[in-house]
Amino acid sequence: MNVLDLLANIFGGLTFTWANALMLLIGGVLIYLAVAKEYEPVLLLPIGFGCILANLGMSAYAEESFMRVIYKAGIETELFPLLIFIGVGAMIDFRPLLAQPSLALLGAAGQFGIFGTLLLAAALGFPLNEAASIGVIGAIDGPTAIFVTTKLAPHLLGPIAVAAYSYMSLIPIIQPPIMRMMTTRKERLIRMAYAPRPVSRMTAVAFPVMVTVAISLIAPSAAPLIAALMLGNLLREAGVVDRLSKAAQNEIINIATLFLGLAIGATMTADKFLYDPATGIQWQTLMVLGLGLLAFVVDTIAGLLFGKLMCFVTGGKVNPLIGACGISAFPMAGRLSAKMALEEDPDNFILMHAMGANTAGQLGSVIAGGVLLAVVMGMM
Amino acid sequence: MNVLDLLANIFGGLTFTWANALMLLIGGVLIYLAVAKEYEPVLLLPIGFGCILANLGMSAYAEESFMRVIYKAGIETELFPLLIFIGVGAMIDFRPLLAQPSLALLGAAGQFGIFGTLLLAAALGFPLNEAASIGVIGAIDGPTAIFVTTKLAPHLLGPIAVAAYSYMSLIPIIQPPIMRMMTTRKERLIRMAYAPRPVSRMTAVAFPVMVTVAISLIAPSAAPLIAALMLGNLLREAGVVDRLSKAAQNEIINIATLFLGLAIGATMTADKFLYDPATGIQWQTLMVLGLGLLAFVVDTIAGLLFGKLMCFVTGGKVNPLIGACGISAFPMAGRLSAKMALEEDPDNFILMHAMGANTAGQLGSVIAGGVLLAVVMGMM
Amino acid sequence: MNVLDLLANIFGGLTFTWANALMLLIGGVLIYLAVAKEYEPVLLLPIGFGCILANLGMSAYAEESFMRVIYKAGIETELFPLLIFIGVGAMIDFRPLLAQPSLALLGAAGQFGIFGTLLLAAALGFPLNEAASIGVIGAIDGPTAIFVTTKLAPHLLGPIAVAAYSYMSLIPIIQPPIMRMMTTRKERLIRMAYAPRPVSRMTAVAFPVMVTVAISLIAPSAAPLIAALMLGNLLREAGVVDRLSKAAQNEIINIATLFLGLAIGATMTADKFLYDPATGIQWQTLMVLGLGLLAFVVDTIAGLLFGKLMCFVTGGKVNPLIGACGISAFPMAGRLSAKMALEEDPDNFILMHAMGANTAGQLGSVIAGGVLLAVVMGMM
Amino acid sequence: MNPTLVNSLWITLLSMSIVFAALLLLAGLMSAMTRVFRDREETLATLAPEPSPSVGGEQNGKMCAAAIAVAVALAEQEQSTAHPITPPQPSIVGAWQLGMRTRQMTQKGESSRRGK
Amino acid sequence: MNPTLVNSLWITLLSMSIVFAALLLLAGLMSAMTRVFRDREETLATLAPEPSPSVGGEQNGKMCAAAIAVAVALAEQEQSTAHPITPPQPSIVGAWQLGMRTRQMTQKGESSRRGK
Amino acid sequence: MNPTLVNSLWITLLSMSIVFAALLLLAGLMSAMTRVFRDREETLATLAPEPSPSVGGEQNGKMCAAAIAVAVALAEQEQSTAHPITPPQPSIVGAWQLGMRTRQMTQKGESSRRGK
Ligand code: NA
Ligand code: NA
Ligand code: NA
Repeated sequence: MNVLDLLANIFGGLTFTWANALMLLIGGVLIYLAVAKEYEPVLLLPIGFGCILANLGMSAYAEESFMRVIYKAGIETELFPLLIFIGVGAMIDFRPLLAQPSLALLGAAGQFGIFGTLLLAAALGFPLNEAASIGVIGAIDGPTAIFVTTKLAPHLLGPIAVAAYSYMSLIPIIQPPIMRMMTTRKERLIRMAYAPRPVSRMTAVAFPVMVTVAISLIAPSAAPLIAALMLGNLLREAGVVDRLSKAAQNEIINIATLFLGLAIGATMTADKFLYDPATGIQWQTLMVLGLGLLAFVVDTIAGLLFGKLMCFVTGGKVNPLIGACGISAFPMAGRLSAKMALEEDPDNFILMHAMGANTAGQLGSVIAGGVLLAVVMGMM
Repeated sequence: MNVLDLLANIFGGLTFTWANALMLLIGGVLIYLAVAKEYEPVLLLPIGFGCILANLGMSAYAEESFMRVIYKAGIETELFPLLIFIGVGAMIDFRPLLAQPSLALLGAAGQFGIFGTLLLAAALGFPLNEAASIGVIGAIDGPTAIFVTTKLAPHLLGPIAVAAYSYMSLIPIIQPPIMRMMTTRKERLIRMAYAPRPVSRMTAVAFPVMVTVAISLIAPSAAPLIAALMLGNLLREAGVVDRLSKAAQNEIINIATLFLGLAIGATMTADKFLYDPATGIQWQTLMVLGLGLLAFVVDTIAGLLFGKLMCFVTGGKVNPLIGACGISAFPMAGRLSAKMALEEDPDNFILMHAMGANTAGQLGSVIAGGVLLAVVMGMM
Repeated sequence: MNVLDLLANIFGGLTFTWANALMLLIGGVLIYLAVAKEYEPVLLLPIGFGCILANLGMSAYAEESFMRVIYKAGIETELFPLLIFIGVGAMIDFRPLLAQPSLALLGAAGQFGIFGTLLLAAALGFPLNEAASIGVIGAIDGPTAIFVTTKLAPHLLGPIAVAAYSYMSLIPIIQPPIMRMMTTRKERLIRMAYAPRPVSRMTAVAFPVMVTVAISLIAPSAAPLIAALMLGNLLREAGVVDRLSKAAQNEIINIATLFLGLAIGATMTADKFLYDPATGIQWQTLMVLGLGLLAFVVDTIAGLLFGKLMCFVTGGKVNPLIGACGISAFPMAGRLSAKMALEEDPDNFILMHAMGANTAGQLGSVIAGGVLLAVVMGMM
Repeated sequence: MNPTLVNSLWITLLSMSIVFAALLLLAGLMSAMTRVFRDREETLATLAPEPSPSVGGEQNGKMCAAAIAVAVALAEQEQSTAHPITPPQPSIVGAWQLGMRTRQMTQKGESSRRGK
Repeated sequence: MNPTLVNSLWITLLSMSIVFAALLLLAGLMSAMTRVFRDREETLATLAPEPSPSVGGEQNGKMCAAAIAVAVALAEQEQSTAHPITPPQPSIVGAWQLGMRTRQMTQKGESSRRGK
Repeated sequence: MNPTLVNSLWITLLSMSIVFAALLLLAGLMSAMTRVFRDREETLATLAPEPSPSVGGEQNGKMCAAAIAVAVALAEQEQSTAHPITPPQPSIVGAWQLGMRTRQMTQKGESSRRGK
């Protein structure tokens, strides 16, 4: 054993290329966006840090890497997105939707972006599993996108999660111009009658159970996602299991979020994200990011068009702005629509309607993601 | 690929029979009992929801089901009941027992129900492993029943857990009539001298360690359960590891309870619980539920009889009511006995004695469960 | 099946020797030190209890033992020490070091004890992997010692962890006499100018990222440890992910600490720690404990000598006492040095300098541990 | 036209139909549920006092409406956001089985006693 | 009689004997422990002032006893239930190693200083 | 001399060199970082008022210095220990996406509105 051998032992393991260096920079940018711009920091910060680790020899693909342990435990088993959904479900109040069931249709219209993007990606030559994973960015719901991508195209997890979460943060920048362009001032001034049916506690408790059963029968592939979301909501509405509801909203979701972010970041190795020595530059990453942005725009447009349709059908009783909340992105999209209406007329309160459409969008996103997953899995 | 194939992909996976539909109803009833009647809601609500999932294609036996991941991680490894016991141990105060060691015997008498039920089940034709699992409902202690059943007859986990927890909630309804029937008013009026020995902090700290050692040597099969319970109690009494004690009483027990309940519910598929196309209706489920109720009754009677014996032996210094607390069901049984005494005579305070007998019952249940497990495992 | 068979089933499993009995006593002593003397109770108490379990048939090596499940999940994967480091990182403030970068050198000098002990252990005939594991006690940092030992000599986990944590508790007893012996009163009276550079939030956020990258490139084997520590620190300094930072400092570290301690204790079977029927008494245990103590002393002496060197080089501007904080043992060593200076002169405040050197020692410990691990792994 | 694109078109058509169908079904379910459970609780509701009719002219009414809307919006915000503003009270339950069982016992003990 | 039933009878006999034996042993252990540790602490106890003897007639004494019993019962209830009523103070320790070590250092530093 | 010992000597030499090199590098990095980021923030700093110069004689100055040192030490202690003394406020955030997103929306909505 001589000194050179010793040195080789110490420094031997790591290969570090210019592409890895660039990835470190990308990880740094994600952390910067999280810290300085507060773009979904609870996810982008761990993703950014995981990206840095991935390019320093601790990727999700490296043998003996602790990130691999976490990846296998939480991503391959799909547990992390489901645990996050239990927590999200425990934070959602479906009463505004229960009080105005007709708003549910807006949650369907907000999913056109998924399929518009799928079609475009397919036209651009992506294979079906990748095209579907890219399309599901249009669900505008992080856990759904991650759940579907893990099963269809796990090598794209990094760019898809980054797109889903960073664009979600940009909702207040992406949506308003589209909303102003697509609606007339007169439409934005429409006031909506607020005469909701009373929602009893029994309804609120029965709702998550009913939805779980109905959706699991209609779209079995969406069942785990819907079940997790509705379990959380049941814990919330039951009122007798505060301990569990709080655990879901705190311990469970915090720990799952931290490690989900890290593990997804840990898939962002240079060769998957930037440059593969075998096949050259990974242009697909840029295309995923571009198509993802498009998905957000198509979703918003489709939602607004459907809002205008509902306005027309009801003889002007529906403010088309609430069509933009059908995209999911709960609860940002709902708040934003209500805000736009208030800007036009400080007396126009449509928050309850917007939140109803927004929660419907959450349901619609999960269903659309599940149906897409089922079809594509069957065709692979 | 034609439209029919697509449809098959979407709807193909799930088989849903009338038995599954009935199971959904049963899951709904469990949730109703949890929410409206507050029968052990932290367990019955997750069990009920898990039962619904099990019959919508997400059972603990389904490949690729996330419930299977949870089942394998926490039930097959026996971790969940042990984690719950760490938390329970951190909530129990053994001082009333330490101050009156002779009450320990009551904790032994309260276990006759286990064996009475075992005998009856054996007479009814159940094989030994099933009979023992049914008997252990008479431990009247959820984690013990689940721990033993997982090793002896995992296919009965569902009905046994449901019986254990739902009857435990019925203690205030099941026990009082038996107590009134089995004891005379004169006996119920007996006052017990309260002159406990002082319990030093050192004793309280040494106790869990001593019990772990003693029971592990006497009944090695009960060792994991006793060790977990006593670890929690040690964290509590040590006084210097508040962080760990609080983690045991909150994060650890909450998360373990939620997923234990779900995973147990996820074993309640229609063919195991209700109707197996191969063998017909699963009458055993009803028999488990019936025998479980009996176990509660036998436990109570045996405890009261032993209480009367102690009363006779001590020349009337022991109120037989505290015999009914030896069954475990901590701390409900203890409170109930004290309450019965107060109802007869508002000046008769036997709470300290009742709690001592009740914690002894907790120990006795674990020991009895462990011994039973060891014997039956050896004979299988 | 006769009665003897039944009895064999109940009592058959456990073999219990005098050596096991002695180990129970040792476990009891650890618990006593934790409870009565408060020697790192959050770790020594679980280790002591785990040691008791290990000698009652529930060791980390026993098939079907729940301690084995925990050992495999958290120690073999190295997850527990890393999770603890995430929490520790979220509790450390590196600002005092950032404001006075030159103090970093003291964090290097405090690692001589690792290698002095390694040399001595090698001279005493220990094979290299064991010698290195013993040396790493001199890192005076629990998770680092456990991380390295798990990879190099897992059979020594018990004595090494016990040494690391119990001596760490003795810092206020071990260090002061050495400090008084090695420094003159005049040196201890030296005041240090406090004119730190201002540390912006940007610096505090960039620091953990920079350190992760730099150390992972210089010493790849230290990468997981540094990455975990710096991840925690990033969560803390980011300021936008309070939820995650709190989860790291509470749920994650508490649960990991409890089970780390238990699992390490569960490796302390009599044959590994005390007496192996095949090879006789395990003298190595005593030697580990002795050499570990020595490591603490050598660390302190080397640190003080380097402090005196810095004092000489700067022309008397550095108080040599802060050399003793370079050993890690954060934050006890830092506080202790500042206290010693205050005892000599109630107006002499060197706490900021001491904490800077102390955090540098934390970094130095991890780096030294990682480098050692890499070399020895390569030579095995 | 590449076959993936053709497939994607079919998928789009089918999936969006299912999504709309599913949400229509949910809308129906919700309608039914609120109606069924409301009917059950109506007996209770009829006993409650009528809300006092809004008094005042047009201007007044408008202000009233705005005030109500603000209140509703604020209430809704607090409800639907799992209370990001008010700090949730520190986890009240120190005891798991204990708390729940105690409550049950008290309630049931009481009622069985009253039932005598 | 079916063989399972015979086995079960034997199991019952054996198991209940072991359960009683185990709890008898525990009772003995507890008795011994409380006695041993109390003896150790007796030196301290003798220094403490005697509890004031209860003053008053029979009736008074009875009320006294009841009051004490109530107090004891209440105290016990609070103790033995891991405090379901009083909210546990929000986890005080923000720092793990930190808190413990600091306390130790202070205490030990103090005592070693005093020891000089 | 046994070969393990020889190896250990080489390991010691090499490892300690690397440890020193690594910490030197970190020291350089820290120096650079504080300088770079400070320069960026200097524009802001120059606007801040100068600290008032310490007034008084030698004795007074000494007391002042001590007072400042105590204050700094206390402040540092609180900072660097993750607050073992003050109870951390009960986890404020009840909502995960909610809280963060709401804050972002408010801020960004505000600024985009102002930007008009
Ligand atoms: Na969507
Ligand atoms: Na029992
Ligand atoms: Na060190």
